[in-house]
Amino acid sequence: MTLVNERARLLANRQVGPNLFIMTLSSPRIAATIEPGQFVHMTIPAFEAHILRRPFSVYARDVEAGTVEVLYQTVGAGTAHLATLLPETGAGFESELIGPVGRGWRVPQGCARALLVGGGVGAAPLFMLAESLACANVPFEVVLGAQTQAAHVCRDRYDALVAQAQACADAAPRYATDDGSFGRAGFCTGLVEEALAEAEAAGRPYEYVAVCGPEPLMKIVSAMAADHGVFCEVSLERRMACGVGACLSCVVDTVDGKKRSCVDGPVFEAEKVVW
Amino acid sequence: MTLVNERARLLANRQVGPNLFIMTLSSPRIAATIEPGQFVHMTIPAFEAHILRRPFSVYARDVEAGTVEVLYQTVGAGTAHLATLLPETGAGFESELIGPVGRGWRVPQGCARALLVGGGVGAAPLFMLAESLACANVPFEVVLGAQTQAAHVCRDRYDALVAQAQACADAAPRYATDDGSFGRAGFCTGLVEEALAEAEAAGRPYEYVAVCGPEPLMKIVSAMAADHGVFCEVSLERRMACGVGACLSCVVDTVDGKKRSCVDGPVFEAEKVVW
Amino acid sequence: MGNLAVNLGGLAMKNPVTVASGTFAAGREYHDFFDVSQLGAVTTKGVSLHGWEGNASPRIAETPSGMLNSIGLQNPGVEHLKECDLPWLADVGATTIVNVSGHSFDEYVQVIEALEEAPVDAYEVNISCPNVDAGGMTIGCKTASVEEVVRRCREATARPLIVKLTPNVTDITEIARAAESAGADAISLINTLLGMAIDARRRRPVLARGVGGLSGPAVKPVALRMVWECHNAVSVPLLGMGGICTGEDAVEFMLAGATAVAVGTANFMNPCAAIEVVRGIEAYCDEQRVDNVTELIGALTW
Amino acid sequence: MGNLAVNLGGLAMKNPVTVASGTFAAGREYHDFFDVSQLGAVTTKGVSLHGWEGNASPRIAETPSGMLNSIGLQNPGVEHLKECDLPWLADVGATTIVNVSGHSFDEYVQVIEALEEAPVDAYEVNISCPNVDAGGMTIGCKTASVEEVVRRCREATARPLIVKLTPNVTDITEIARAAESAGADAISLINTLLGMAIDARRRRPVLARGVGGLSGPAVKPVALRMVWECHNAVSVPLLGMGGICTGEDAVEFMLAGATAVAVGTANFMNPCAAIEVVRGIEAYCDEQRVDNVTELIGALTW
Ligand SMILES: Cc1cc2nc3c(=O)[nH]c(=O)nc-3n(C[C@H](O)[C@H](O)[C@H](O)COP(=O)(O)OP(=O)(O)OC[C@H]3O[C@@H](n4cnc5c(N)ncnc54)[C@H](O)[C@@H]3O)c2cc1C
Ligand SMILES: Cc1cc2nc3c(=O)[nH]c(=O)nc-3n(C[C@H](O)[C@H](O)[C@H](O)COP(=O)(O)OP(=O)(O)OC[C@H]3O[C@@H](n4cnc5c(N)ncnc54)[C@H](O)[C@@H]3O)c2cc1C
Ligand SMILES: Cc1cc2nc3c(=O)[nH]c(=O)nc-3n(C[C@H](O)[C@H](O)[C@H](O)COP(=O)(O)O)c2cc1C
Ligand SMILES: Cc1cc2nc3c(=O)[nH]c(=O)nc-3n(C[C@H](O)[C@H](O)[C@H](O)COP(=O)(O)O)c2cc1C
Ligand code: FES
Ligand code: FES
Repeated sequence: MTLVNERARLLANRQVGPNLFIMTLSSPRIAATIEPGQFVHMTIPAFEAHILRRPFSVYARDVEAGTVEVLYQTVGAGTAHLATLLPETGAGFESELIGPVGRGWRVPQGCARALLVGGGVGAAPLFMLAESLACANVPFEVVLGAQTQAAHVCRDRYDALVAQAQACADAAPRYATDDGSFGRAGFCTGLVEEALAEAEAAGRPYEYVAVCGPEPLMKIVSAMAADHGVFCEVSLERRMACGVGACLSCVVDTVDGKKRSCVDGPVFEAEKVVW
Repeated sequence: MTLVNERARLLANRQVGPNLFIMTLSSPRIAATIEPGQFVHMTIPAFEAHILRRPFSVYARDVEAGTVEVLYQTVGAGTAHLATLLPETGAGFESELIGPVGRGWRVPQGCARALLVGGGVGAAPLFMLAESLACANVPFEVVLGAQTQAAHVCRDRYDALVAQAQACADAAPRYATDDGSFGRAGFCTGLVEEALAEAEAAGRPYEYVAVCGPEPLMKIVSAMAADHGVFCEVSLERRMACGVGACLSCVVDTVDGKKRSCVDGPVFEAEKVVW
Repeated sequence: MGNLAVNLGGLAMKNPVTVASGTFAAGREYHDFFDVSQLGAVTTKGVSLHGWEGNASPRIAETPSGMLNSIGLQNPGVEHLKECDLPWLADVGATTIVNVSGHSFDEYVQVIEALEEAPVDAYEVNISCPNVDAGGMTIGCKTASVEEVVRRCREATARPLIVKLTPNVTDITEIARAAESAGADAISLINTLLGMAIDARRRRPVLARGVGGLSGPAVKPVALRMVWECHNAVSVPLLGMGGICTGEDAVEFMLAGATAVAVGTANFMNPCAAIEVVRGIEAYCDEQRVDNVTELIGALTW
Repeated sequence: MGNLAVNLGGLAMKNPVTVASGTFAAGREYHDFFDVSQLGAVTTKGVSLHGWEGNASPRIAETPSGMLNSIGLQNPGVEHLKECDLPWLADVGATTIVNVSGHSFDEYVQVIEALEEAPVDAYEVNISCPNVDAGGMTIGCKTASVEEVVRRCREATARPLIVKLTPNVTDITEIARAAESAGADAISLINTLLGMAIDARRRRPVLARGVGGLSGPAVKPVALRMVWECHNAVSVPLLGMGGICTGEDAVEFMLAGATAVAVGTANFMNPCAAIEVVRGIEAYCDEQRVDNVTELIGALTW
């Protein structure tokens, strides 16, 4: 898996929810090779005093169009600035992406059933995984949590994918919102526990859980998966300088010592993580 | 003369010659009050690591439209970046201008005849002076030098102004180019010497010379004016930090000691300058 | 709205914000933009006894997120300050800190003596000046010369005495302690970091003098670190500066241990920067429910 | 095309560009982007005898035109370097500088001894490490400890010995002279400036460790000034670094007196930065008709 540093044009950049945006970038080489769970390390255009790149997971890609989509939330200076960029402008429309970076989701060989849990923008890095499970005819279920109904910006795509996926049959995605405006009220961990229990009760336990979202969510879901004896992976976010494994700024404590989340992760086996 | 710091939208920004651009900014308060020879001190949008403003003379203004025009040459990072900005873009189209800054041209009361000498982009800060002389019915002549014909970007405006100005009669602007592609070949100092001599010979000597351009040009023309006993002013450019007279970064050596070019100038009596 | 008043070693300030000496002249140049008496204090450009010419031009260079200056303390002398600037500042009702320079220990004292009858609220003694009685080295770099100059200034006045430190030292706390022990009422930091800019094509330094002082956002991390170190080393209050552009920057300095802050280079970026910093601190206090801004001083937790 | 080769105190480099230790691992991570053997040298991450864990996270913070790091010299130890990295570097044909760290004078020597049989072209001794045999102070801040550690490393090897200085000192020339007199073949500078970043809302330092090292474009003026000062103080060649992003930046360091340069933080901004600096120097030499890049060393005029 060779890394490239690809000049990418910003083709679209639109608001899709509260503080949530989707940008589309033309980046054919990365679009062609990126795997579920990997990310791109991106320069923010016209932002010269902020010298570091920003890491973003790829939400979706279109190999033929040579594009990648990133779902992002405005949390600080860089993402706020990104949100102001218009695709058609002369200045500031071009970025550079290093990618595909990191170790993505590793669904065990022959996995018979999988559970995908996404909190907030964590729904995005799981979507390509869902697509590849659907493609491989692996049954999977989806639990997504967000603060409000409006923040469930990936819902249409997940609903459509699951509806089409033969292996998923009638298992529509389960949704939770913190404010109760859509689906289950409260955190999505309740839905996860239910899903785990139901699957077990039905004699078709999950063989894989993938979680992406806020660290507390990932920690709780990891513990639930461990209780049910299900192999679980999590995607960890750390501040990154190089994004290629050279600087050791992004280390994660694991039972095997400190690991670089950029290239040894971002996806780690939940059991190995020292929370 | 009160200074303001005015938020200004970039309304137009177009190339007009080799490395030469004209930008139009909406800045009604400055447009209403700026006088010939004064300048604005401008932030360069989307250029955050370059913390200092850039000083630019105002080439023309439209009080009713509330706009100012700046003719600029790309010489370094800031002007090169400016040239990439498109007016209609979401990011980077807004700037802040401090203005009107400085002491402009001070044509002596009752001046019967003036000579304006501009080299390169130095033609721009003289145009508002030409307009005000035309308006006051003071006869004036214009000598402009540039590297090539294409670099004589103010020509149309000067020609039109002089053609309309009653007091100027038939004294069309004189042009020189370094490469001989238009008007007199070589530096414009030859034309200046001729104009001074002719005016003297005709018994209608100049009573005022205004020069703006590269320092060597201003120095030579100052000396010529002094030889002919004509009062002369020059507009000096220095690197500026504050642009309001506070930091002492822009000082000019004069016979009266060090003076701040931003507020004691940029226009100085040529005699007072220690070159 | 929370209470913004602070006391900087005996100097009562209505809010924690002053300007960095040399970036604001004596305030008049910025009065078109806002009423400078609204600041906690106005700090004037460094003044010497008879006035100095300063260095040759070019005197400034832009650097990444910063600038270099080699103004060289050009100033018209203390008499001019007394005649023109201090009466104006008193007139508009500004709290006034005068930044004091000298070529010798005696000159510092003479400047202070000349100002004792004038409307001055505090002195800031700039000991970052090279070429003084300390063998060619900046006096601010050695504890012995720091103690000597501060002691002598202390004897010359009962007014609040702020001592301004240079960051170009191995151990800022050693210098801060020397200043405190010699009688400083407060310590201000940082002055500029010594730097250089080169024009590759012309193969020359950009500044006529070669080297100059680095200031602006680029130096903020160094300034914050030194404020934090001094906060843990001395008990006199600190006036923090170095790259402050926003209210949030100012709050960072206060959390690191500053009682008050100064806005310098940012004035060049935005002539309203200093007053916007005041408003930004106010907004922070409102948002974070801080009743009294003094709660922020040194309130960094780990 | 001009000749780009330089000799850094006995180390032959095909061009003047290496990478700054700790920003490039041992080169492998950047080999996807360009052939790292095209660099004048690859400088590896600091290595200690048995490996260190480094500091807690977060370890980095972005600052205006710069960044802070508190990696804390995490490394797997010299044996790992010998087994995994040095053979790879030899394989791709890279010129290799190993950056050496230690918690004690002995450890520095032990690391060098462990490497004497390995394919290493030069050592860079990082004396900016805190908590070594020098009473809590960074050893690089005192001439006595600098002399001691350099002398002992010198006795341990005949290979080119580069000594890397910390900029957090009052007088860099004093330290450079101490290193030279104790046997350094070359001096590299600058390491990072000590700085701090604070999160105003959380009222905490951004870095888990509180303070960290400032690097990137923001520090370039300080680095250039120190290279220039050392160029005038010592006669051994200098390896200049601090904020270099482009060929023009590199030329500025050479004009100030550097024989070679290192690209550090810029690698994070652009993974091809180091090789682009080589090409940028080449382009400068072509444009300016410089036949031999060594003509640029210290060629600053006033
Ligand atoms: C592998 C990976 C994949 C990611 N994918 C996505 C994604 O698909 N969509 C998305 O919106 N965000 C994603 N992030 C997070 C994203 O990188 C940060 O939100 C972004 O860098 C913040 O930049 P900023 O300038 O807006 O914030 P800053 O002003 O730099 O910081 C604002 C806040 O964000 C935190 N932060 C900054 N950088 C990171 C980081 N790298 N990781 C975690 N927290 C950080 C800071 O601690 C601070 O509290 C991902 C992060 C990683 C490491
Ligand atoms: C009162 C005044 C009026 C001006 N009016 C105009 C104008 O109408 N049109 C125009 O094109 N330019 C004008 N200039 C010059 C303009 O300010 C500079 O060209 C501009 O600041 C360069 O910015 P930069 O980032 O492109 O160059 P930089 O990268 O900062 O520098 C490039 C080169 O320009 C020189 N330079 C930088 N700033 C100045 C400055 N303030 N004065 C002189 N030289 C400088 C530098 O020495 C360097 O050699 C004026 C300058 C002053 C002081
Ligand atoms: C142009 C300029 C002139 C300065 N003159 C003085 C001075 O006269 N006396 C002084 O103590 N500090 C002087 N300084 C230093 C500032 O007061 C301040 O300590 C430094 O710039 C750091 O703050 P900043 O980053 O906010 O500018 C000057 C700084 C600049 C940029
Ligand atoms: C993440 C990081 C890790 C570093 N690790 C080391 C190191 O192990 N040994 C060392 O001597 N210097 C280390 N440095 C300092 C750099 O080698 C260099 O001296 C400094 O960053 C200045 O150069 P720059 O501005 O180009 O980055 C490190 C710097 C960074 C940013
Ligand atoms: S970001 Fe540099 S090692 Fe991970
Ligand atoms: S630019 Fe500050 S005094 Fe002129």
